[in-house]
Amino acid sequence: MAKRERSTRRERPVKGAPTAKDFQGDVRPDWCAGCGDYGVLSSLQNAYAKLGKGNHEHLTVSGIGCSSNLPGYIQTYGMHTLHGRSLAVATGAKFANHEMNVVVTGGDGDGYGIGGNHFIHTMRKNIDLLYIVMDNQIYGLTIGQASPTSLMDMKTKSTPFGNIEAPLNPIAMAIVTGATYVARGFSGNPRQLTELMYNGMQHKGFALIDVFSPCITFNRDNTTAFFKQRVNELEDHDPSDKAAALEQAVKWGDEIPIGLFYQDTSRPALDEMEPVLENGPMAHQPLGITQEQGAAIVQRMM
Amino acid sequence: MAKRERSTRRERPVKGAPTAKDFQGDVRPDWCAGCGDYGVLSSLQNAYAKLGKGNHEHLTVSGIGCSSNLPGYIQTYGMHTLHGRSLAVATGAKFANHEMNVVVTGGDGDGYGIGGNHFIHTMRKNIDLLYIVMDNQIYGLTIGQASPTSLMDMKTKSTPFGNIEAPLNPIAMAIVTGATYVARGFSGNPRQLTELMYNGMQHKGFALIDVFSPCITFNRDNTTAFFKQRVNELEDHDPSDKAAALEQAVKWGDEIPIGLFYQDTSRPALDEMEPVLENGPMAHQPLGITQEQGAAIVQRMM
Amino acid sequence: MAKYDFVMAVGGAPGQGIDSVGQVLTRICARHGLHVFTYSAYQSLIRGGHTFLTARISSEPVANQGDKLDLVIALDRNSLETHLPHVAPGGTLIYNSDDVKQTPERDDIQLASLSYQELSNNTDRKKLMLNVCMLGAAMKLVGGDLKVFEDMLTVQFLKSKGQAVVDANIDVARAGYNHAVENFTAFDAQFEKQEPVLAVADGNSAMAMGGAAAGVKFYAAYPMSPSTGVLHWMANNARDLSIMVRQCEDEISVVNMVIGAAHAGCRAMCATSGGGFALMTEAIGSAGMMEIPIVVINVQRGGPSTGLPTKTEQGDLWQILGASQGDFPKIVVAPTSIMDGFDTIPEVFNLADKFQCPAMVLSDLTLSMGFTTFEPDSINWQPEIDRGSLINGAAQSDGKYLRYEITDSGISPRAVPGTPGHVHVVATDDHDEDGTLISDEFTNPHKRRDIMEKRQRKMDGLTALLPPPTLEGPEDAEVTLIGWGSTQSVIGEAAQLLTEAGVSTNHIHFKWLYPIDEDAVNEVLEKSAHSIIVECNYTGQFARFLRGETGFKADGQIRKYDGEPFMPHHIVNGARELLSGKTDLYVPYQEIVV
Amino acid sequence: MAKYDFVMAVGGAPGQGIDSVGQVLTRICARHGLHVFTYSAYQSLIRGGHTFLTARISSEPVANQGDKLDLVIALDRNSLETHLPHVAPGGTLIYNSDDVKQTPERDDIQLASLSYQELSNNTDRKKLMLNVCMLGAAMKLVGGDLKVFEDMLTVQFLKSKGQAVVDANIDVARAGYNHAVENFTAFDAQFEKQEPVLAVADGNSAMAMGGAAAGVKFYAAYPMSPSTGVLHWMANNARDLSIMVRQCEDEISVVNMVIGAAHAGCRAMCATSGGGFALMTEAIGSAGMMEIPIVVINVQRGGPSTGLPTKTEQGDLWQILGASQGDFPKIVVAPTSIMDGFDTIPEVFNLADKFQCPAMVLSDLTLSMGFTTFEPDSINWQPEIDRGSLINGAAQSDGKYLRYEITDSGISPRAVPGTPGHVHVVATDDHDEDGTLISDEFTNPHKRRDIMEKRQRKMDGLTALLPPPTLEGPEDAEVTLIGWGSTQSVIGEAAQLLTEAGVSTNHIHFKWLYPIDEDAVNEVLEKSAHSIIVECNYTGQFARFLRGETGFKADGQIRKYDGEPFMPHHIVNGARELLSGKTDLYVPYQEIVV
Ligand SMILES: Cc1ncc(C[n+]2csc(CCOP(=O)(O)OP(=O)(O)O)c2C)c(N)n1
Ligand SMILES: Cc1ncc(C[n+]2csc(CCOP(=O)(O)OP(=O)(O)O)c2C)c(N)n1
Ligand code: SF4
Ligand code: SF4
Ligand SMILES: [Mg+2]
Ligand SMILES: [Mg+2]
Repeated sequence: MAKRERSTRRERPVKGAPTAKDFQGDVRPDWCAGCGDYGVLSSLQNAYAKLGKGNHEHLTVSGIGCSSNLPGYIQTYGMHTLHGRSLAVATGAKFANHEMNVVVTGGDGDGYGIGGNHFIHTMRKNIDLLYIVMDNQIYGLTIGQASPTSLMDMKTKSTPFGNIEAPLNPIAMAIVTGATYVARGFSGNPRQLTELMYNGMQHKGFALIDVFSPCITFNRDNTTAFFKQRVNELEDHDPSDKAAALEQAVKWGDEIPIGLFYQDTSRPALDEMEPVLENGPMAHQPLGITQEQGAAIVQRMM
Repeated sequence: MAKRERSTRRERPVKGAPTAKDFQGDVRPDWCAGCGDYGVLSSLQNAYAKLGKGNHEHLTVSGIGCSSNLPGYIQTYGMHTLHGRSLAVATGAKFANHEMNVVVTGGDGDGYGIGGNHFIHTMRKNIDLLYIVMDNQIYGLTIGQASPTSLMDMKTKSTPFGNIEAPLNPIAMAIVTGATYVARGFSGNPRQLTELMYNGMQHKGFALIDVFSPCITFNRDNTTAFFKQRVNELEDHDPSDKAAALEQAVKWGDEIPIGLFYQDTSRPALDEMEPVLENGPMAHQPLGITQEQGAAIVQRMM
Repeated sequence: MAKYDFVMAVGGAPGQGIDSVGQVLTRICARHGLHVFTYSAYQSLIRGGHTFLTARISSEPVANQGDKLDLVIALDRNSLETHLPHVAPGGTLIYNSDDVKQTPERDDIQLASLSYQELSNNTDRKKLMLNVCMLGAAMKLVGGDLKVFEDMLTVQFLKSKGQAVVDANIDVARAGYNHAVENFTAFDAQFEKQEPVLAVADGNSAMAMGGAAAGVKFYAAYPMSPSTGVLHWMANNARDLSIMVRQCEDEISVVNMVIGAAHAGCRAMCATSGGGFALMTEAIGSAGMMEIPIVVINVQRGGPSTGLPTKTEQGDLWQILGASQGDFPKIVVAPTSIMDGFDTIPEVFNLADKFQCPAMVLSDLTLSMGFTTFEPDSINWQPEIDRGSLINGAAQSDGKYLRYEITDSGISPRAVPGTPGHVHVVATDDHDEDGTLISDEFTNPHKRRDIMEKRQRKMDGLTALLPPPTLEGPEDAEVTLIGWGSTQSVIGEAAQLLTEAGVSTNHIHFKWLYPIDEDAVNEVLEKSAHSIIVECNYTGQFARFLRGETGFKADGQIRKYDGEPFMPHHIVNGARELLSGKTDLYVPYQEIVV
Repeated sequence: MAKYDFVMAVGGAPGQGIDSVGQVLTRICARHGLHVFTYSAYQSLIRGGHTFLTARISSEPVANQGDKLDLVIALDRNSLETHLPHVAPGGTLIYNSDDVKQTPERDDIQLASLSYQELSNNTDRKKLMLNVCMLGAAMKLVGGDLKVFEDMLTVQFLKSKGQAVVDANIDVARAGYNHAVENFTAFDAQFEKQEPVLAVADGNSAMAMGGAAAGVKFYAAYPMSPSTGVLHWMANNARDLSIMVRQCEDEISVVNMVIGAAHAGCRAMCATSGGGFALMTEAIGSAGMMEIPIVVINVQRGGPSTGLPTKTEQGDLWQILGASQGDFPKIVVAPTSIMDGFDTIPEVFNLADKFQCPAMVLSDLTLSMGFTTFEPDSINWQPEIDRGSLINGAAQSDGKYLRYEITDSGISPRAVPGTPGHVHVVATDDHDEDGTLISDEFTNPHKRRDIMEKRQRKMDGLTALLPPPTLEGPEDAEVTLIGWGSTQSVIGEAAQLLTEAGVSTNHIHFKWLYPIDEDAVNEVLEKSAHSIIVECNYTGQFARFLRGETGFKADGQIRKYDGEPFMPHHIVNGARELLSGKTDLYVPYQEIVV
């Protein structure tokens, strides 16, 4: 990439129905040519456009990693937080302003490695977020070590003799741990991916989309060609059937299912259960307390 | 508890076949009378005895919490580490000396709350540890806040209007995430618990025993009586059947199964896959490198 | 009225209801208009062990436990034996004769025995109300109003336990009182009612209340002693006051949620103790980099590591100063009393908002778990709220908003997500004025230098706003005591005692710890006489820090690190010893061993 | 032979193989017996962006990048434009005429153009070997041996890419070389072979090798730039050297595993950078409390927060000093050169083992990612290994082992799990001599004080063992430069340059940072003339720390915080400016902007 003149970002308020272009950032992605993340980015821009809200009504939150650079390339409010902490930050933002559409993006290392504890507890609590994991089965930004989804025997910079640790299955974990919308996408199938993202944003509760988003530079095993040959869109599958979802989730090999594995629309999202949100977003509530409230507090202390 | 004279701990080397008494610590537990943890402690002492090794061949590792005080009350090598970090410390110790029998003990907050990330990755990697969680569905030591296994609507100091966050299901998570021995015990059933512990120590790979160990002081809902009425020993269940195990795992209510849900003896433990362990424990290897090894390294740098 | 200053203490096993009797006692005093400070020496274990509650009662405001024990209530034999030597000559020890075979021996105090079996007519085999019975006897000795006592028992037990329990308690309280009328000699100094009637707060509640008043709308926590009281207060009051309270899976999640909520527009806060704070440090640096204002309270306990969970220390200063890698603007403040904890929170939120940086509040167990009385009307429930350069809601925009605009003050207007016309990305990677990553896009050392200097320029404005400490007491004193944070009262009292004893002493106390204005602080420090830094840790953390920032080296130091807080005489004795020139370090001996 | 001192640089996009050409170049020099130090200015992004590798080549040992660029190879147009002004007068710029429409203009340097299309006969459309071709031309200019070049291409590519690739590379290398023979003017100063032939190491590998030599048997990591090289070295060599290497889910797991392994008897180590270190701090305190020796390396990068992942800084000193709550024994050391990194690890392991405490090694990007040459025989592969008071394996026992026995030195014999007769529990709660928790069992302030003093007594022995810094250069100098860690060479060179220019200058450099022996250090510092502290961060972290520990305040400071390391003239100019008395703070301007 040649050095570019710095372009001061310009706010481009959306007038009328937004298009994907309205969500295009001013900064060109610094990803390698051929990186799967490009497909995820454009799918997300399309999904945002389809949702019809203005770009100031979305918040895109990420951790650290190649994939986590995404918020810099999209025209919404964004937070590029610490490695592994995106879900916690996003939860805070969501509960501060639950009228925002909060989307979390990141990598497999970021989300399933260092971020694993936030992952399971955010699912358990069914926080209303869409979480998109660009799963390239490698640590990209740190130039190629094994990740929690790297397959057995894979040679990486940290496993020069082959990986001996079994990978996580994020889909199965999510189904069991409490996510209420669980899907797998492929950056090589942007039509389906956009659809999954759009539906995931509409879903009230925690939505996970694990996306095969191949790293062309450091993962020579799980390439776009590898997945092209193997992925199969789920058919005749009832996403409300948890057992069936789990059965599909553990499939791997020559046929790898993609699509919506599981959805539970019966369980309320955590913000729906919080009485203090009844008056609207916390960020818009008047600050402080009244003299009467203060007096009542003191009364109880006497 | 009245103030006692300090009793300097005395090493009592085991001569002949050990008995539970050989594993009795010098310090009297400081748990409340009626705490479920007493039953866990004595079951563990029995299981250690049954295993037949000397007390210096066991390492009992815990985090922080009422339950995590356990290593102080048992006569083996012990580490009372940081809140939530027992599995990581134990893994390090195990890989430093894989001939030790390493048992990890702690609470639900310690293991499934702050320790959640180590929990899932230790299972994924099938590290050869026995992990006993004294699950009282409350934060005991910090005098009574909701834990990740607290049930909905439970009133605690941190949820005075009732808990609105759904609990984790550690059994189901463990089965899906890679543990190869997954069981549930009840401190009110020490016979079965001892058996589960003994088998868990014999199992090569990661063994989880989630134990209902009621907190008499801060959890008035899930008491010993509550569980006595509800627990049922698993019968006619094939622990090698993962789907069946998952089906049992999600049961809750008037009938709660206890026993061994799942065991996979086909998957090697991580230490069995590590070629560097072929010469015996790392802790007993000669230190440093030879001149020849050094010369070969330099050769590659020229 | 002559000054009233009296210390009552209750010792027993935790199951014996020391907390509730402490609360009742404190409320009785407050209802008499008397000031109280309580300190509870307790243990980490849940049941078992020993608890010792000290309540200092005074006609004037009081904020430390004092030096003597006038009246000790021993709820069990262990307490009787342990505390017998601690009662001041002329004082009284109340004990239960049922428990004791051998009469305790001391001829310089009143040994006041009662038989709970008799007084309770054998109705309470479990001795559940022994505490109240003995407090009844004590009330007689100090001249407390029995009616007030009964009222406070009602307040304590009616809601939670019902009228029958209240009545039973009142019965044994009266029995204890009447037994004392007939058998014990009352103290000369007696309770006298004063106006106004007072209210009672612990330090954690005070900080939580300060947060509510400051407009905290988001509070997250993971339980950790001795900070958990803030969570409990927040959880109890959340619904009434419209505050979002979340309990998280760990402290990392806590602080990151707080950052998310703060960025989205809420005043957001959290509290923890040393180990939890350690886990938060990475994120505190990220708040510095993203320029998001947050307030993090660290309630110190005995360290290192898990340390002494129920004991006090001022041992986390360097941890706070060194929280997270690299240099970034930040504020560190240590409240100097329980009610100063209330005032500090709104103050520090205004600064954090103005300078868009993390602020850290350093409390400790003594302050947070101590109780104090306060005048109900003295509380400012509506402190000034200044959110600084904040853009929230519909706002004008020329379409060229720069989140990190380079300004003279270093402060850049901060737009909250959701605001039309100000879309931007905040990043923990270093970035340009508009948020573009410097490293990923340009690696331009000049841009880096500019943005680093912009951020750090905020420290100039901040430094200028923080008040330097003042010199309290005689300007021409012989000795200057220097301290920080929670020890203000005990050091102040020591200075007064020394002065009264002929060693004229003044006192410089630090509340605002970082940044330090070197010149302004040195101007104050230059006035000091034989200078002694008093702090509650092993290595003299504040002394080392102060020397680094100002060059000031005290003539001597008094340090305590045994888990128990200072008593005034520890400092008085230390000052004398240090003045003698034999040593430059004095470590007091803790006499009261629980 | 006259001193040879020459700087060659290569600029281009990361895909253009700067790393491999840098490795080949460095090896060529080493094979000639010439010393090299390389610094690579690169960006966080994986592809795209710009990389600029500087290789300083000298007949004498060299450890900084120097001040001038004699020869620049521009692999793309961007590099040509960017670096044209950076070439020293009399130098040469090599560029590819295929890329360039307009001939660059500068009449004080040699503009050496070649057409890669022509030289490669159009066989390499992707310009994969442009780097090698240009290096061929450069070799001619500096008098490098073509045969050595060809050998090094074989070393570089044979194993990974095969003979065909080697041959193709040799072809274009020759073409470049021959082109230069005919078209360019060679430099006067030429490579001359010296003995011995040298080897090449980067700082991370040096520390990893030091670990292997020290007997590290357990290494855990979570990848983080710029520390990941330690992991890569360990992973590659683990099987040969019988080292257990584990990659963990996060840095918290890393350090806790290291603690577990260390307790179980292994020498155990880990490395990370600032943010990862922040996550480790809680556990470092626990190692202090449990008295388990571990070594943690923090390779500093530009901060705060994620900061500048590919840029350098000395910004984590306060984080290291403030790691974890409370006071506990610890060691902080900052290696002063790449090969000092090798020596430091065994040294610090011996200290950590002796004093049973955590040791922290503070490296930075310049040191860890820089390459240096060394004499193959100069390495001490079998340094002394002293594990201190360790009981491992079968041991005698009187059945009364006290893990935390109170001793004069504070050191208590440490038995490893598995040892018969020494069963005990280690705890992060404070504990008695035998490991019983103080807080849970007794809450005894006297026991607490005893055990705290026992632990801290270890610091006395440790302080006495650490060598104070020495004064290098003329005793009666006019200026004293003071620095720490990785800047030893660049400050040393600046001192020499100043002295040569008539401003006699000496140099005090700190390697051992904590604990500081106040008296011993002051004895050295007292000898200083006009003193200037030189460091690579914004707030003067070392200056503030040093003042706190010793009272020493330097007359002036030179600080850099733009992400790029110091060059000698930055310090020279700074010293002159500071001497003039106009300011007491100098921030150098970074001329080379990549
Ligand atoms: C606390 C911390 N540890 C380590 C790092 C270094 N780091 C940056 S990105 C990354 C992993 C990237 O992998 P992944 O999340 O899968 O994203 P990818 O680059 O593959 O898209 C790591 C380990 C960091 N920034 N912070
Ligand atoms: C980093 C950190 N955070 C918080 C704490 C405080 N803490 C101690 S024990 C505990 C929870 C105990 O709950 P659990 O693990 O379920 O054990 P139990 O007491 O119920 O047996 C907490 C939050 C701590 N010691 N360290
Ligand atoms: S390194 Fe891999 S993940 Fe990162 S940008 Fe390049 S292709 Fe994408
Ligand atoms: S508080 Fe609960 S968990 Fe803790 S010792 Fe008591 S009963 Fe057991
Ligand atoms: Mg990845
Ligand atoms: Mg629990």
